[in-house]
Amino acid sequence: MRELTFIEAIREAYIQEMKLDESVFLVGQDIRGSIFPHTEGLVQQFGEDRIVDTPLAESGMYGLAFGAAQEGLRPVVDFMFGGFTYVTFSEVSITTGQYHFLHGSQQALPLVITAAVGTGMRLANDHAMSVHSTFCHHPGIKVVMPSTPYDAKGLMAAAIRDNNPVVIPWHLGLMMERGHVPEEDYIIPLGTAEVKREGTDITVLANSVQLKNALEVAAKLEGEISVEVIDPRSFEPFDMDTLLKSLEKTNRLVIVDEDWENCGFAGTVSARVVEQGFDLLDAPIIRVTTPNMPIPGGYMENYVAPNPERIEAAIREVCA
Amino acid sequence: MRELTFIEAIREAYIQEMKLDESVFLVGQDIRGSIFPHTEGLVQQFGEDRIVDTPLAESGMYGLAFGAAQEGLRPVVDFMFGGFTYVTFSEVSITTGQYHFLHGSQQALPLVITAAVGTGMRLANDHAMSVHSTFCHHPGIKVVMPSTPYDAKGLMAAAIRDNNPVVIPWHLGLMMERGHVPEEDYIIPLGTAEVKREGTDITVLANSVQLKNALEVAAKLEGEISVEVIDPRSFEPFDMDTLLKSLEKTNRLVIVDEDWENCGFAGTVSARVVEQGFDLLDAPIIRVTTPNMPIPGGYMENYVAPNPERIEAAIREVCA
Amino acid sequence: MALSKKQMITLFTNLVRADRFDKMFYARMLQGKLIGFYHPGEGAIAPGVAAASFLNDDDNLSPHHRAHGMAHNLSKGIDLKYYLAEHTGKETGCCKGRSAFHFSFPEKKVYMMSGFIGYNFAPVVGWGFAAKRRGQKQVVMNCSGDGSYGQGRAHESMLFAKTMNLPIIYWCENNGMAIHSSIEDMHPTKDISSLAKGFDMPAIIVDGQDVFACAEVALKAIKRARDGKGPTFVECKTLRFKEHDMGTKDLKGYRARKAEELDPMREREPVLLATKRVLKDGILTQTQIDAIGAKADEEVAAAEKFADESEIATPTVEELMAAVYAPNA
Amino acid sequence: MALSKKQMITLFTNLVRADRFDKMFYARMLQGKLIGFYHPGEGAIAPGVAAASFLNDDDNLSPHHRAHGMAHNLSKGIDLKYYLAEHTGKETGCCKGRSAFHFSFPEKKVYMMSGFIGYNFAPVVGWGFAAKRRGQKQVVMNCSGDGSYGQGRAHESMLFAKTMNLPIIYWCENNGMAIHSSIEDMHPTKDISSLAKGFDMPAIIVDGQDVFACAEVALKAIKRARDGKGPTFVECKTLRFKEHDMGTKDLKGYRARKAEELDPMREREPVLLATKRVLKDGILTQTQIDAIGAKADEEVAAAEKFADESEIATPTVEELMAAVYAPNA
Ligand SMILES: Cc1ncc(C[n+]2csc(CCOP(=O)(O)OP(=O)(O)O)c2C)c(N)n1
Ligand SMILES: Cc1ncc(C[n+]2csc(CCOP(=O)(O)OP(=O)(O)O)c2C)c(N)n1
Ligand SMILES: [Mg+2]
Ligand SMILES: [Mg+2]
Repeated sequence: MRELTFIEAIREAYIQEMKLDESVFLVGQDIRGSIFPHTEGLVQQFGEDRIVDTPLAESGMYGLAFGAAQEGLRPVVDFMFGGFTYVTFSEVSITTGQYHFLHGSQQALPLVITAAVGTGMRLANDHAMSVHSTFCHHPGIKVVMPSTPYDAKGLMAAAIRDNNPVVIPWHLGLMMERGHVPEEDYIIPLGTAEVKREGTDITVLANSVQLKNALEVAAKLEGEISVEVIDPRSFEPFDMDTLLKSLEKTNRLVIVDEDWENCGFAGTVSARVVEQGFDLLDAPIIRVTTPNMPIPGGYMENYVAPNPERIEAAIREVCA
Repeated sequence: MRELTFIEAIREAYIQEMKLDESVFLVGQDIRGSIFPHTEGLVQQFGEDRIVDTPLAESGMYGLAFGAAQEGLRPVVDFMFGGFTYVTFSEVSITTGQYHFLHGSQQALPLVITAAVGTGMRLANDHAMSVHSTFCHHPGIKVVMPSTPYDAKGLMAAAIRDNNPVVIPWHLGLMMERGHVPEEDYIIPLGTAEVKREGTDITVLANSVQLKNALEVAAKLEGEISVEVIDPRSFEPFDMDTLLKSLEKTNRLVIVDEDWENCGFAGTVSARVVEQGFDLLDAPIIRVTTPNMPIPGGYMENYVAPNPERIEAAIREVCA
Repeated sequence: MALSKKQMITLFTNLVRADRFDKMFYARMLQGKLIGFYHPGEGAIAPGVAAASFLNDDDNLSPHHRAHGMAHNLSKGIDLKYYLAEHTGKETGCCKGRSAFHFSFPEKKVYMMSGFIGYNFAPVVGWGFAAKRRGQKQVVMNCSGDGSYGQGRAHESMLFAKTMNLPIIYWCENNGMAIHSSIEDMHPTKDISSLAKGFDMPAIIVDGQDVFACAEVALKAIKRARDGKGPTFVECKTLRFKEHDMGTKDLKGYRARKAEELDPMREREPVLLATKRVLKDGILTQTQIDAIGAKADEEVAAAEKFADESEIATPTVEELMAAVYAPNA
Repeated sequence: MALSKKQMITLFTNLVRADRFDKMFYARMLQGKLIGFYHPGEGAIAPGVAAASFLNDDDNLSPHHRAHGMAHNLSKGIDLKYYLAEHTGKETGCCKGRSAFHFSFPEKKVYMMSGFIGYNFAPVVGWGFAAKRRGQKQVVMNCSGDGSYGQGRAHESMLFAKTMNLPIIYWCENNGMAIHSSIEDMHPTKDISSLAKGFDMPAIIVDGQDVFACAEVALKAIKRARDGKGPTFVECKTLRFKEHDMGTKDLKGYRARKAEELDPMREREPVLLATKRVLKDGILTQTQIDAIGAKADEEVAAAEKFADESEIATPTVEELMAAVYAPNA
């Protein structure tokens, strides 16, 4: 089985989709020189017209993508770090999310927003923050996040082919993870969760780097507590069916998410489960999230973000 | 008892605080001419140095407030409409929220962000959206929202005196509501909810214009279902004690909030109640929110946002 | 570029039409027969007509929000009855009655408006990029007010346009005001177009009350863009006769605008000036002018009839939810 | 404004100190003894020294991010040992070890840095506003790179500064690059300072390798601001010898920067040039210069000792949560 790193898998999705469709192109800052390896060598292969570097100006950069999408092109716009989307936020959130719907569903807006996110490099709040909850909050935008090289390629390809704006942040902590990635072209439909490990005592919903942590804890608890681990992969649309089906078996839920607790993805899932599957629950749903503080860049990063110890403690608490 | 409109009550808080403290000033666009009546006549009273109109440039405008707060002044910055905060979002969310904490809690950042929000005027998504969930998501910023003229004066005064950034949006649908407002100076401590109507069968948590709707429904159901209605008043910090105490009595909860369902305030409260008070619940918590679509400006605005019919239906469902 | 007789008639006709539509909207708003906002256009409709009358269908247009871009849109060949229907919340509206006062005519490359002043500056970069990439000589007409140039987005947009040599026209309709703020208080130089110097972008200043003068400049800037010579900044010095938007007081700073200020403006009303000119130059006779007015009135009446007879849009929440995302084939 | 001997010695001393600190940070980063990023300053430290050496304690300073503002901060009289401690995650750090590479010295009116390039442009408006309101002639020194002027925030800031006549100096440290991008590809004019023309703001261009030339210009701009004459744009043409940040390749566009490009740069190394000058002008002897170097080395060694001997900051989550909000009296 061929293995690629996570970031190589994203790169392969770019190459695949750019070859399949002339209208696909990448735009960002310093992507020709490849700040991160997913754009390595692409300008040599596809030329400066399709690998577009812009001035240091996020509104102009995003405007290039947004306007090009209205003109029928299919841009992937790379913000480098997720927090930088906030520099042009009225555009990336409201103007983007409302374009199709508010204007009478006349025209699609096929574009992909991508960026690195996540703790682990001690870069502090503005470089380390998550952005998926923020984008989920704003209607009209799909939001997905891969946790394996296989999913990275498949979700990125699906995002590029989707006729809607899709935000796909990727976690720096996964960049160099290796895994099986088929050479042939495939997609993972947006909105499909995956059971990454089967279990019977409790369900843990965890994404991105936290999926890794959750799987590690599940393996550790084997024999003691049987943990089913689900990766949502897509936050919006969210695959509620897969989660509810799992809860029918386990009746217990822990949600792990690196985004902040307040108005975050984990809270939304918890509230939806309570609304739609209250009778399935034998115990409170516990969330393991980043507490509501600006993410510190110092050594405290290790224990402020969710980690295996906190996940294990939550599982034990729910199963007690 | 002296009555004022909601917007006059905000204006009275401005006047009171500006008289008490020379460092308080207002900054915004066209506030001297008073787009909304809360700044009516203030420039004549306090002069152009304290009622500051700026060019049409939100980063510059907010920067004026932010920098002035670092310099020991106490600005109130008026964004006109809540959505316009998104135009300078990296500043209002991340840079603001992290300033005190990330830089070692050396210096306070006392500033108030205010703006009109809310449906009812058919202004569509970018003018009608709520912003409180978005600000709650970003740590380091307090977020409050008054529902009565009395609370409007008291919360605004408290926000201005607080040593932290406070976002205080006000709902256009309340602008001309009248109510008792004492002439003397008072504050409502940030982080205190209020039981606005006592009841025994179910608790309804509702804020701003939706509090009015909830109280209307509670009155209608009197004799049939005894509804306790709580106004959080403050989203961050949130007064969990008052809510849990109510649930000890009612064991049922409906949360009404005009913000979007996905990653909104209502979901957070639901998840926290499940974590902290699961055993108190006799029925699922149901949320009445704006569904995840860009807010339409046409006639559908009436039934897309929460309204008394939807609140009543939710109460009946939880009590069934 | 001297205008042909035909071009002058087109401009005059569009100007009269824009004027009648603006007056109809103003009157309907007073009668409670429009939803959302209305920002009256009186005094300021000439630049929009000039900017859009000679664009091709496949040129991009971002209309200025004043008079809700009606001068621009009708000049681009858009039938405004669908906009009136939208503005009255009807199913037949251009946005299916969902948007109140927004619009979208993608078949004419008028994609949208948004409530954020300055929103236009970002997407025009993408339209210009796409036009350059296609190499079919399309241009992008980017219209907005003096106030909008306060936004940093304007800077980024001009930076991209000049650096990438994009075919974008920065068409500034400078009425000297933004809500209550007067430009003397809010901008440090006499002319907004001084901003173009920062980017070494050519700039032209023109009398915004004179639709023909504006059109000559527009044609020049359009030609430059089509010829691959990049962006041009055009500043049309125009006027605002009425309040910023209906319901807001008409102030300058915090004092009511005075008759002494407003009265002389009215002598520079664009239809008045254009009428004098076409008569003087023998382009149109009074009879022809009257016919143009009558036809515009008919068009306006037909639009009102269409809107009034259309059904109010009341889709279900489920139907709306199903419309949030574009389908995938 | 000719510099006094004393001023020249101050500048020379600060330049040497900045150079040693930058080299120490570079070396420590290679050894894994710093956390977060480091953006090496080699070649580009003169403008920061010049900008900050003659500011008063109550003048505001926003340092450029290159060399993490160390040239600026030490010239403002800040003891960098607290910054090194911060950058190593220690409790004694200026931000209590929470921020990795950020800083804050409010007692010297250096409030912050942020990860958003261009973040400085907004708050400086408020500092200028406050300074003007107090009327005590404080000034605001606003330092950032050529790249940062791509941000629309720069436009808004200059618009406010010029319109409100604020005492802000736009101090652009133009090294011709932003990460891999070269300014010729990303800016349409030869000089970034052409942007000042848009606002009718005076602009000065100066050799950024010559700390004395920069300081003369800084003093001129500071005087203008103190005298209530408003903002000035200063463009220091400087150089970057090393990669953008450690770990990122050193490219121009997408090709490696060549020796032919880099070698001649090194001849314009600011300490080298300054040394020649002070010797030539008889400001300092070689012995004195050696003593300054030795003292700088001691200072660097002491900072390292302080940081290395400090405890790693590991407060509990509860302690951190308690520090999110400022207390109310
Ligand atoms: C981002 C943003 N800030 C503020 C407003 C409020 N606003 C609406 S129109 C307007 C003035 C626009 O002035 P200008 O661009 O000159 O156009 P004019 O109305 O004068 O024709 C303002 C401040 C807004 N809609 N969006
Ligand atoms: C808003 C934002 N966009 C992009 C970046 C990534 N970035 C960090 S430094 C930099 C280049 C800065 O260039 P310049 O201002 O010229 O300073 P220099 O590094 O050349 O000294 C970029 C693009 C960022 N940190 N913030
Ligand atoms: Mg105007
Ligand atoms: Mg640079």
